[in-house]
Amino acid sequence: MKVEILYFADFKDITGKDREFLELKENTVEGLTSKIFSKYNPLKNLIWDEKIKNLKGNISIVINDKLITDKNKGDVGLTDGDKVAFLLPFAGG
Amino acid sequence: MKVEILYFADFKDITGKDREFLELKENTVEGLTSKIFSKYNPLKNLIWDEKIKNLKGNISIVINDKLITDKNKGDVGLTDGDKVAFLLPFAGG
Amino acid sequence: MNNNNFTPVKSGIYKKDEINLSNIIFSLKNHPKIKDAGSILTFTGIVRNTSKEGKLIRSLEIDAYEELANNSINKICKEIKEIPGIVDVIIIHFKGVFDIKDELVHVIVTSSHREEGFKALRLAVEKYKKEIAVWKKEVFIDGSSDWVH
Amino acid sequence: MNNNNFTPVKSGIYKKDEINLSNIIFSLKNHPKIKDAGSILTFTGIVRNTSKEGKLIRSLEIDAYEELANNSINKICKEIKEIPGIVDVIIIHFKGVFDIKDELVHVIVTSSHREEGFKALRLAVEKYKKEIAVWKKEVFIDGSSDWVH
Repeated sequence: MKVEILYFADFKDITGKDREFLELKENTVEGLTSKIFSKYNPLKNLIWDEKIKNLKGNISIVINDKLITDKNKGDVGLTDGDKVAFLLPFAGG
Repeated sequence: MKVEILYFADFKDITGKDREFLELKENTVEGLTSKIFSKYNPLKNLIWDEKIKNLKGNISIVINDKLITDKNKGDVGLTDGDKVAFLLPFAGG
Repeated sequence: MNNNNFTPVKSGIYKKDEINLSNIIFSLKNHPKIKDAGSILTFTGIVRNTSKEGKLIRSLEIDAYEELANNSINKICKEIKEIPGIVDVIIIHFKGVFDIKDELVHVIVTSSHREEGFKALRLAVEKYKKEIAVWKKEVFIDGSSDWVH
Repeated sequence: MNNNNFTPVKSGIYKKDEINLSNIIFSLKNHPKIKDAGSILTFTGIVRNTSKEGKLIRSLEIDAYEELANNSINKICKEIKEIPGIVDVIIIHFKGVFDIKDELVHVIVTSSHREEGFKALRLAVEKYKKEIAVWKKEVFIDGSSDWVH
Protein backbone atom coordinates (compact mmCIF):
# COMPACT_ATOMS: atom_id res chain seq x y z
CA MET A 1 0.00 0.00 0.00
CA LYS A 2 1.30 3.43 -0.94
CA VAL A 3 0.47 6.79 0.70
CA GLU A 4 1.66 10.31 -0.04
CA ILE A 5 2.97 12.25 2.93
CA LEU A 6 3.22 16.04 2.95
CA TYR A 7 5.94 17.78 4.95
CA PHE A 8 5.52 21.32 6.31
CA ALA A 9 7.65 23.59 8.46
CA ASP A 10 9.91 21.56 10.81
CA PHE A 11 9.06 18.40 8.85
CA LYS A 12 10.27 19.97 5.62
CA ASP A 13 13.53 21.07 7.26
CA ILE A 14 14.17 17.61 8.73
CA THR A 15 13.28 15.57 5.64
CA GLY A 16 14.54 18.10 3.08
CA LYS A 17 11.34 17.45 1.12
CA ASP A 18 7.88 18.89 0.47
CA ARG A 19 6.26 15.47 0.03
CA GLU A 20 7.02 11.87 -0.89
CA PHE A 21 5.32 8.54 -1.52
CA LEU A 22 5.89 5.80 1.05
CA GLU A 23 5.20 2.08 0.82
CA LEU A 24 3.45 0.82 3.99
CA LYS A 25 3.00 -2.69 5.33
CA GLU A 26 0.50 -1.72 8.02
CA ASN A 27 -2.51 0.35 6.91
CA THR A 28 -2.75 2.66 9.97
CA VAL A 29 -1.32 5.97 11.06
CA GLU A 30 0.90 4.04 13.46
CA GLY A 31 2.25 2.09 10.51
CA LEU A 32 3.09 5.35 8.81
CA THR A 33 4.77 6.84 11.87
CA SER A 34 6.99 3.74 12.30
CA LYS A 35 8.03 4.11 8.69
CA ILE A 36 8.88 7.83 8.89
CA PHE A 37 10.63 7.49 12.29
CA SER A 38 12.90 4.80 10.90
CA LYS A 39 13.63 6.93 7.85
CA TYR A 40 13.94 10.31 9.67
CA ASN A 41 14.91 9.73 13.27
CA PRO A 42 14.53 13.40 14.44
CA LEU A 43 10.83 13.33 13.53
CA LYS A 44 10.22 11.03 16.49
CA ASN A 45 11.24 13.65 19.02
CA LEU A 46 9.14 16.20 17.19
CA ILE A 47 5.78 14.44 17.30
CA TRP A 48 5.96 11.33 19.46
CA ASP A 49 5.25 11.19 23.20
CA GLU A 50 7.13 8.16 24.55
CA LYS A 51 5.28 8.27 27.89
CA ILE A 52 1.84 7.82 26.37
CA LYS A 53 3.22 5.75 23.45
CA ASN A 54 1.26 7.95 21.07
CA LEU A 55 1.45 11.12 19.02
CA LYS A 56 1.84 14.26 21.12
CA GLY A 57 -1.45 15.90 22.03
CA ASN A 58 -0.82 19.01 19.95
CA ILE A 59 -0.15 17.13 16.69
CA SER A 60 -2.95 17.13 14.14
CA ILE A 61 -3.36 14.58 11.40
CA VAL A 62 -4.85 15.51 8.07
CA ILE A 63 -5.90 12.86 5.56
CA ASN A 64 -6.86 14.04 2.06
CA ASP A 65 -7.09 17.66 3.26
CA LYS A 66 -9.51 16.74 6.08
CA LEU A 67 -8.59 17.12 9.72
CA ILE A 68 -8.88 13.84 11.69
CA THR A 69 -10.51 14.21 15.09
CA ASP A 70 -10.37 10.58 16.31
CA LYS A 71 -9.09 10.26 19.85
CA ASN A 72 -6.61 7.48 19.28
CA LYS A 73 -4.78 8.88 16.32
CA GLY A 74 -2.44 5.90 15.89
CA ASP A 75 -5.38 3.57 15.14
CA VAL A 76 -6.77 5.67 12.29
CA GLY A 77 -6.86 3.59 9.11
CA LEU A 78 -5.19 4.52 5.84
CA THR A 79 -6.17 3.56 2.29
CA ASP A 80 -3.97 3.16 -0.74
CA GLY A 81 -3.39 6.59 -2.35
CA ASP A 82 -4.21 8.62 0.77
CA LYS A 83 -2.50 11.99 1.18
CA VAL A 84 -1.40 12.38 4.80
CA ALA A 85 0.15 15.20 6.82
CA PHE A 86 1.16 15.61 10.45
CA LEU A 87 0.78 19.21 11.56
CA LEU A 88 2.40 21.09 14.42
CA PRO A 89 0.45 23.99 15.99
CA PHE A 90 -0.08 26.86 13.56
CA ALA A 91 1.43 30.32 13.83
CA GLY A 92 0.12 32.99 11.49
CA GLY A 93 2.39 35.83 10.41
CA MET B 1 -12.17 99.07 15.45
CA LYS B 2 -12.00 96.38 12.77
CA VAL B 3 -12.06 92.60 13.23
CA GLU B 4 -11.92 89.76 10.74
CA ILE B 5 -14.61 87.12 11.10
CA LEU B 6 -14.28 83.61 9.63
CA TYR B 7 -17.36 81.69 8.50
CA PHE B 8 -17.48 77.89 8.46
CA ALA B 9 -20.17 75.34 7.63
CA ASP B 10 -23.67 76.75 8.33
CA PHE B 11 -22.16 80.24 8.72
CA LYS B 12 -20.63 80.04 5.26
CA ASP B 13 -23.95 78.93 3.72
CA ILE B 14 -25.88 81.74 5.44
CA THR B 15 -23.42 84.56 4.72
CA GLY B 16 -22.25 83.26 1.37
CA LYS B 17 -18.70 84.09 2.46
CA ASP B 18 -15.55 82.49 3.90
CA ARG B 19 -14.56 85.59 5.85
CA GLU B 20 -15.00 89.35 6.00
CA PHE B 21 -13.79 92.42 7.89
CA LEU B 22 -16.34 94.16 10.12
CA GLU B 23 -16.19 97.60 11.72
CA LEU B 24 -17.25 97.43 15.40
CA LYS B 25 -18.31 100.17 17.80
CA GLU B 26 -18.21 97.99 20.89
CA ASN B 27 -15.01 95.99 21.51
CA THR B 28 -16.59 92.81 22.87
CA VAL B 29 -17.90 89.54 21.45
CA GLU B 30 -21.40 90.85 22.20
CA GLY B 31 -20.66 93.87 20.03
CA LEU B 32 -19.64 91.53 17.22
CA THR B 33 -22.74 89.34 17.57
CA SER B 34 -25.06 92.40 17.41
CA LYS B 35 -23.30 93.42 14.23
CA ILE B 36 -23.55 90.03 12.51
CA PHE B 37 -27.13 89.41 13.65
CA SER B 38 -28.24 92.72 12.12
CA LYS B 39 -26.39 91.87 8.92
CA TYR B 40 -27.38 88.16 8.74
CA ASN B 41 -30.62 87.61 10.60
CA PRO B 42 -30.60 83.75 10.38
CA LEU B 43 -27.32 83.62 12.30
CA LYS B 44 -29.19 84.65 15.43
CA ASN B 45 -31.28 81.49 15.49
CA LEU B 46 -28.18 79.45 14.84
CA ILE B 47 -26.04 80.56 17.79
CA TRP B 48 -28.09 82.76 20.16
CA ASP B 49 -30.13 81.48 23.11
CA GLU B 50 -32.80 84.12 23.76
CA LYS B 51 -33.73 82.62 27.16
CA ILE B 52 -30.27 83.06 28.65
CA LYS B 53 -29.59 86.19 26.53
CA ASN B 54 -26.27 84.69 25.54
CA LEU B 55 -24.57 82.45 22.97
CA LYS B 56 -25.84 78.87 23.01
CA GLY B 57 -23.86 76.57 25.27
CA ASN B 58 -22.48 74.48 22.42
CA ILE B 59 -21.01 77.43 20.48
CA SER B 60 -17.26 77.91 20.72
CA ILE B 61 -15.46 81.16 20.09
CA VAL B 62 -12.00 81.22 18.61
CA ILE B 63 -9.91 84.38 18.59
CA ASN B 64 -6.68 84.36 16.58
CA ASP B 65 -6.83 80.54 16.26
CA LYS B 66 -7.13 80.10 20.07
CA LEU B 67 -10.21 78.63 21.67
CA ILE B 68 -11.78 80.97 24.27
CA THR B 69 -12.86 79.23 27.45
CA ASP B 70 -14.29 82.20 29.40
CA LYS B 71 -17.65 81.46 30.97
CA ASN B 72 -19.46 84.58 29.86
CA LYS B 73 -18.57 84.56 26.22
CA GLY B 74 -20.37 87.82 25.41
CA ASP B 75 -18.08 89.81 27.69
CA VAL B 76 -14.86 88.63 26.06
CA GLY B 77 -12.93 91.64 24.78
CA LEU B 78 -11.76 92.13 21.18
CA THR B 79 -8.79 94.09 19.88
CA ASP B 80 -8.38 95.82 16.55
CA GLY B 81 -7.22 93.28 13.94
CA ASP B 82 -8.48 90.21 15.82
CA LYS B 83 -9.52 87.19 13.76
CA VAL B 84 -12.72 85.73 15.24
CA ALA B 85 -14.81 82.63 14.52
CA PHE B 86 -17.94 81.15 16.05
CA LEU B 87 -17.92 77.37 15.80
CA LEU B 88 -20.76 74.89 15.93
CA PRO B 89 -20.03 71.37 17.28
CA PHE B 90 -17.59 69.47 15.07
CA ALA B 91 -18.40 66.35 13.04
CA GLY B 92 -15.49 64.50 11.48
CA GLY B 93 -15.99 62.55 8.27
CA MET C 1 20.80 52.29 6.93
CA ASN C 2 20.47 55.76 5.45
CA ASN C 3 17.28 57.40 6.56
CA ASN C 4 18.08 60.80 5.10
CA ASN C 5 15.53 60.15 2.36
CA PHE C 6 12.64 59.82 4.78
CA THR C 7 10.02 62.48 4.01
CA PRO C 8 7.24 61.73 6.45
CA VAL C 9 3.64 62.28 5.42
CA LYS C 10 2.34 65.10 7.62
CA SER C 11 -0.93 64.65 9.45
CA GLY C 12 -3.53 67.34 8.79
CA ILE C 13 -6.25 68.64 6.53
CA TYR C 14 -5.75 67.90 2.83
CA LYS C 15 -7.70 68.62 -0.34
CA LYS C 16 -9.77 65.72 -1.68
CA ASP C 17 -7.56 63.08 -3.37
CA GLU C 18 -4.38 65.04 -2.56
CA ILE C 19 -2.87 61.90 -1.00
CA ASN C 20 -3.87 58.23 -0.73
CA LEU C 21 -3.27 55.26 1.52
CA SER C 22 -0.54 53.85 -0.77
CA ASN C 23 1.44 57.09 -0.58
CA ILE C 24 1.20 57.02 3.20
CA ILE C 25 2.20 53.37 3.59
CA PHE C 26 5.02 53.80 1.09
CA SER C 27 6.36 56.67 3.18
CA LEU C 28 5.90 54.70 6.41
CA LYS C 29 8.19 51.94 5.12
CA ASN C 30 11.04 54.47 5.32
CA HIS C 31 10.21 55.55 8.87
CA PRO C 32 13.42 55.38 10.94
CA LYS C 33 11.72 53.06 13.46
CA ILE C 34 9.78 50.87 11.04
CA LYS C 35 11.99 47.89 12.01
CA ASP C 36 10.39 47.92 15.46
CA ALA C 37 6.91 47.56 13.94
CA GLY C 38 4.94 44.36 13.43
CA SER C 39 1.52 45.89 12.80
CA ILE C 40 0.09 48.56 10.52
CA LEU C 41 -3.58 49.32 11.12
CA THR C 42 -5.62 51.71 9.01
CA PHE C 43 -9.07 53.23 9.15
CA THR C 44 -10.52 54.85 6.05
CA GLY C 45 -13.83 56.66 6.32
CA ILE C 46 -15.78 56.66 3.06
CA VAL C 47 -19.09 58.26 2.07
CA ARG C 48 -21.98 55.88 2.79
CA ASN C 49 -25.21 56.25 0.81
CA THR C 50 -27.36 56.81 3.91
CA SER C 51 -27.28 59.26 6.83
CA LYS C 52 -27.49 58.08 10.44
CA GLU C 53 -31.24 58.68 10.21
CA GLY C 54 -31.45 56.52 7.10
CA LYS C 55 -31.96 59.32 4.53
CA LEU C 56 -30.46 58.65 1.10
CA ILE C 57 -27.37 60.74 0.44
CA ARG C 58 -26.26 62.18 -2.89
CA SER C 59 -23.04 63.85 -1.79
CA LEU C 60 -21.12 65.16 1.19
CA GLU C 61 -19.26 68.39 1.85
CA ILE C 62 -16.50 68.78 4.41
CA ASP C 63 -15.52 72.22 5.66
CA ALA C 64 -12.55 72.76 7.97
CA TYR C 65 -10.97 75.51 10.05
CA GLU C 66 -7.54 74.39 8.90
CA GLU C 67 -5.26 76.09 11.44
CA LEU C 68 -7.36 74.88 14.37
CA ALA C 69 -7.98 71.39 12.92
CA ASN C 70 -4.29 70.89 12.15
CA ASN C 71 -3.38 71.86 15.71
CA SER C 72 -5.87 69.36 17.13
CA ILE C 73 -4.78 66.61 14.75
CA ASN C 74 -1.14 67.12 15.73
CA LYS C 75 -2.07 67.10 19.42
CA ILE C 76 -3.99 63.80 19.03
CA CYS C 77 -1.10 62.20 17.13
CA LYS C 78 1.45 63.40 19.68
CA GLU C 79 -0.60 62.05 22.61
CA ILE C 80 -1.07 58.64 21.01
CA LYS C 81 2.56 58.32 19.93
CA GLU C 82 3.46 58.50 23.62
CA ILE C 83 1.67 55.18 24.31
CA PRO C 84 4.31 52.41 24.71
CA GLY C 85 4.70 50.31 21.56
CA ILE C 86 3.29 52.94 19.18
CA VAL C 87 5.75 53.67 16.38
CA ASP C 88 3.73 56.23 14.39
CA VAL C 89 0.26 57.76 14.06
CA ILE C 90 -0.95 59.63 10.98
CA ILE C 91 -4.33 61.33 10.57
CA ILE C 92 -5.29 62.72 7.16
CA HIS C 93 -8.69 64.45 6.88
CA PHE C 94 -9.87 65.65 3.50
CA LYS C 95 -12.01 68.71 2.74
CA GLY C 96 -14.13 69.45 -0.29
CA VAL C 97 -17.13 67.88 -2.00
CA PHE C 98 -17.41 64.10 -2.05
CA ASP C 99 -19.47 61.48 -3.84
CA ILE C 100 -20.64 58.15 -2.43
CA LYS C 101 -17.65 55.85 -1.66
CA ASP C 102 -15.10 58.70 -1.84
CA GLU C 103 -12.46 58.69 0.91
CA LEU C 104 -12.93 61.27 3.67
CA VAL C 105 -10.25 60.38 6.17
CA HIS C 106 -7.33 58.04 6.78
CA VAL C 107 -5.95 57.09 10.18
CA ILE C 108 -2.81 54.94 10.21
CA VAL C 109 -1.30 53.45 13.36
CA THR C 110 2.00 51.60 13.24
CA SER C 111 2.95 49.64 16.35
CA SER C 112 5.25 46.94 17.65
CA HIS C 113 2.38 44.56 18.40
CA ARG C 114 -1.22 44.51 17.29
CA GLU C 115 -2.75 44.84 20.78
CA GLU C 116 -1.63 48.42 21.40
CA GLY C 117 -2.23 49.20 17.73
CA PHE C 118 -5.91 48.27 17.89
CA LYS C 119 -6.43 50.36 21.04
CA ALA C 120 -4.56 53.32 19.60
CA LEU C 121 -6.40 53.23 16.26
CA ARG C 122 -9.77 53.22 17.98
CA LEU C 123 -8.70 56.07 20.26
CA ALA C 124 -7.39 58.13 17.33
CA VAL C 125 -10.62 57.63 15.40
CA GLU C 126 -12.92 58.56 18.30
CA LYS C 127 -10.79 61.62 19.02
CA TYR C 128 -10.65 63.03 15.49
CA LYS C 129 -14.44 62.54 15.15
CA LYS C 130 -15.06 64.95 18.04
CA GLU C 131 -12.01 67.10 18.54
CA ILE C 132 -11.01 68.49 15.19
CA ALA C 133 -12.59 71.60 13.65
CA VAL C 134 -14.29 70.03 10.66
CA TRP C 135 -17.95 69.96 9.67
CA LYS C 136 -19.90 67.69 7.41
CA LYS C 137 -22.87 68.64 5.23
CA GLU C 138 -25.06 65.82 4.00
CA VAL C 139 -26.76 66.57 0.67
CA PHE C 140 -29.73 64.25 0.24
CA ILE C 141 -31.13 62.91 -3.01
CA ASP C 142 -34.32 64.94 -2.43
CA GLY C 143 -32.19 68.08 -2.78
CA SER C 144 -32.28 69.09 0.90
CA SER C 145 -29.11 69.28 2.98
CA ASP C 146 -27.95 69.48 6.58
CA TRP C 147 -24.77 70.30 8.43
CA VAL C 148 -24.31 67.52 11.00
CA HIS C 149 -23.70 68.79 14.56
CA MET D 1 -24.53 50.97 -12.02
CA ASN D 2 -22.88 48.16 -13.96
CA ASN D 3 -21.14 45.77 -11.63
CA ASN D 4 -20.25 43.20 -14.27
CA ASN D 5 -16.67 44.37 -14.13
CA PHE D 6 -16.25 43.47 -10.46
CA THR D 7 -13.48 40.91 -10.07
CA PRO D 8 -13.22 40.40 -6.33
CA VAL D 9 -9.87 39.76 -4.74
CA LYS D 10 -10.02 36.21 -3.36
CA SER D 11 -8.97 35.55 0.21
CA GLY D 12 -6.27 32.92 0.63
CA ILE D 13 -2.58 32.09 0.58
CA TYR D 14 -0.54 34.11 -1.92
CA LYS D 15 3.12 34.24 -2.89
CA LYS D 16 5.12 37.10 -1.40
CA ASP D 17 4.30 40.43 -3.10
CA GLU D 18 1.73 38.77 -5.40
CA ILE D 19 -0.85 41.37 -4.36
CA ASN D 20 -0.82 44.55 -2.28
CA LEU D 21 -3.21 46.65 -0.22
CA SER D 22 -3.80 49.11 -3.08
CA ASN D 23 -4.92 46.30 -5.40
CA ILE D 24 -7.33 45.06 -2.75
CA ILE D 25 -8.82 48.47 -1.95
CA PHE D 26 -9.09 49.31 -5.64
CA SER D 27 -11.07 46.11 -6.15
CA LEU D 28 -13.22 46.79 -3.07
CA LYS D 29 -14.38 50.13 -4.54
CA ASN D 30 -16.21 48.08 -7.19
CA HIS D 31 -17.89 45.76 -4.69
CA PRO D 32 -21.62 45.66 -5.46
CA LYS D 33 -22.42 46.74 -1.89
CA ILE D 34 -19.68 49.35 -1.40
CA LYS D 35 -22.34 52.11 -1.27
CA ASP D 36 -23.53 50.68 2.06
CA ALA D 37 -20.05 51.04 3.55
CA GLY D 38 -18.73 53.94 5.63
CA SER D 39 -15.63 52.25 7.03
CA ILE D 40 -12.67 50.32 5.62
CA LEU D 41 -10.34 48.91 8.25
CA THR D 42 -7.11 47.10 7.47
CA PHE D 43 -4.51 45.15 9.40
CA THR D 44 -1.13 44.50 7.81
CA GLY D 45 1.33 42.27 9.63
CA ILE D 46 4.95 43.10 8.83
CA VAL D 47 8.23 41.49 9.90
CA ARG D 48 9.49 43.07 13.14
CA ASN D 49 13.21 42.94 13.93
CA THR D 50 12.73 41.07 17.21
CA SER D 51 11.03 37.84 18.23
CA LYS D 52 8.57 37.68 21.13
CA GLU D 53 11.49 36.68 23.33
CA GLY D 54 13.47 39.71 22.16
CA LYS D 55 15.98 37.92 19.91
CA LEU D 56 17.13 39.89 16.87
CA ILE D 57 15.65 38.60 13.64
CA ARG D 58 17.30 38.57 10.24
CA SER D 59 14.49 37.07 8.18
CA LEU D 60 11.27 35.10 8.38
CA GLU D 61 9.94 32.13 6.46
CA ILE D 62 6.26 31.27 6.09
CA ASP D 63 5.19 27.78 5.10
CA ALA D 64 1.56 26.91 4.40
CA TYR D 65 -0.61 23.87 3.75
CA GLU D 66 -2.46 25.76 1.05
CA GLU D 67 -5.60 23.64 0.58
CA LEU D 68 -6.24 23.49 4.31
CA ALA D 69 -5.29 27.13 4.99
CA ASN D 70 -7.50 28.37 2.14
CA ASN D 71 -10.43 26.39 3.51
CA SER D 72 -9.97 27.88 6.99
CA ILE D 73 -9.53 31.40 5.61
CA ASN D 74 -12.75 31.10 3.62
CA LYS D 75 -14.57 29.74 6.66
CA ILE D 76 -13.40 32.67 8.82
CA CYS D 77 -14.42 35.22 6.15
CA LYS D 78 -17.82 33.59 5.67
CA GLU D 79 -18.52 33.58 9.43
CA ILE D 80 -17.56 37.22 9.87
CA LYS D 81 -19.49 38.39 6.79
CA GLU D 82 -22.62 37.11 8.53
CA ILE D 83 -22.26 39.72 11.30
CA PRO D 84 -24.81 42.53 10.69
CA GLY D 85 -23.24 45.60 9.08
CA ILE D 86 -20.25 43.76 7.61
CA VAL D 87 -20.02 44.35 3.86
CA ASP D 88 -16.86 42.37 3.08
CA VAL D 89 -13.92 40.57 4.71
CA ILE D 90 -10.70 39.71 2.90
CA ILE D 91 -7.75 37.80 4.36
CA ILE D 92 -4.54 37.52 2.33
CA HIS D 93 -1.66 35.54 3.88
CA PHE D 94 1.66 35.40 2.07
CA LYS D 95 4.15 32.51 1.99
CA GLY D 96 7.84 32.57 1.21
CA VAL D 97 10.93 34.19 2.66
CA PHE D 98 10.65 37.69 4.10
CA ASP D 99 12.99 40.45 5.22
CA ILE D 100 12.39 42.89 8.05
CA LYS D 101 9.40 45.18 7.30
CA ASP D 102 8.08 42.95 4.49
CA GLU D 103 4.31 42.39 4.48
CA LEU D 104 3.13 38.99 5.73
CA VAL D 105 -0.62 39.34 5.84
CA HIS D 106 -3.48 41.73 5.05
CA VAL D 107 -6.91 41.65 6.64
CA ILE D 108 -9.49 44.08 5.25
CA VAL D 109 -12.93 44.61 6.77
CA THR D 110 -15.48 46.84 5.06
CA SER D 111 -18.55 47.73 7.09
CA SER D 112 -21.46 50.15 7.29
CA HIS D 113 -20.23 51.71 10.53
CA ARG D 114 -16.90 51.63 12.28
CA GLU D 115 -18.13 49.93 15.48
CA GLU D 116 -18.85 46.54 13.92
CA GLY D 117 -15.82 46.97 11.68
CA PHE D 118 -13.40 47.27 14.59
CA LYS D 119 -14.87 44.19 16.29
CA ALA D 120 -14.83 42.17 13.09
CA LEU D 121 -11.25 43.14 12.20
CA ARG D 122 -10.00 42.11 15.63
CA LEU D 123 -11.92 38.82 15.41
CA ALA D 124 -10.59 38.07 11.92
CA VAL D 125 -7.02 38.74 13.04
CA GLU D 126 -7.20 36.59 16.16
CA LYS D 127 -8.79 33.77 14.16
CA TYR D 128 -6.29 33.69 11.30
CA LYS D 129 -3.42 33.74 13.81
CA LYS D 130 -4.57 30.43 15.32
CA GLU D 131 -6.81 28.68 12.83
CA ILE D 132 -5.05 28.65 9.49
CA ALA D 133 -2.44 26.07 8.52
CA VAL D 134 0.60 28.30 8.25
CA TRP D 135 3.90 28.19 10.12
CA LYS D 136 6.51 30.80 10.74
CA LYS D 137 10.28 30.26 11.02
CA GLU D 138 12.29 32.99 12.66
CA VAL D 139 15.89 33.20 11.40
CA PHE D 140 18.00 35.08 13.93
CA ILE D 141 21.01 37.25 13.23
CA ASP D 142 23.22 34.72 15.09
CA GLY D 143 22.36 32.21 12.33
CA SER D 144 20.06 30.02 14.44
CA SER D 145 16.41 29.56 13.58
CA ASP D 146 13.15 28.29 15.07
CA TRP D 147 9.71 27.36 13.82
CA VAL D 148 7.24 29.12 16.13
CA HIS D 149 4.58 26.82 17.63
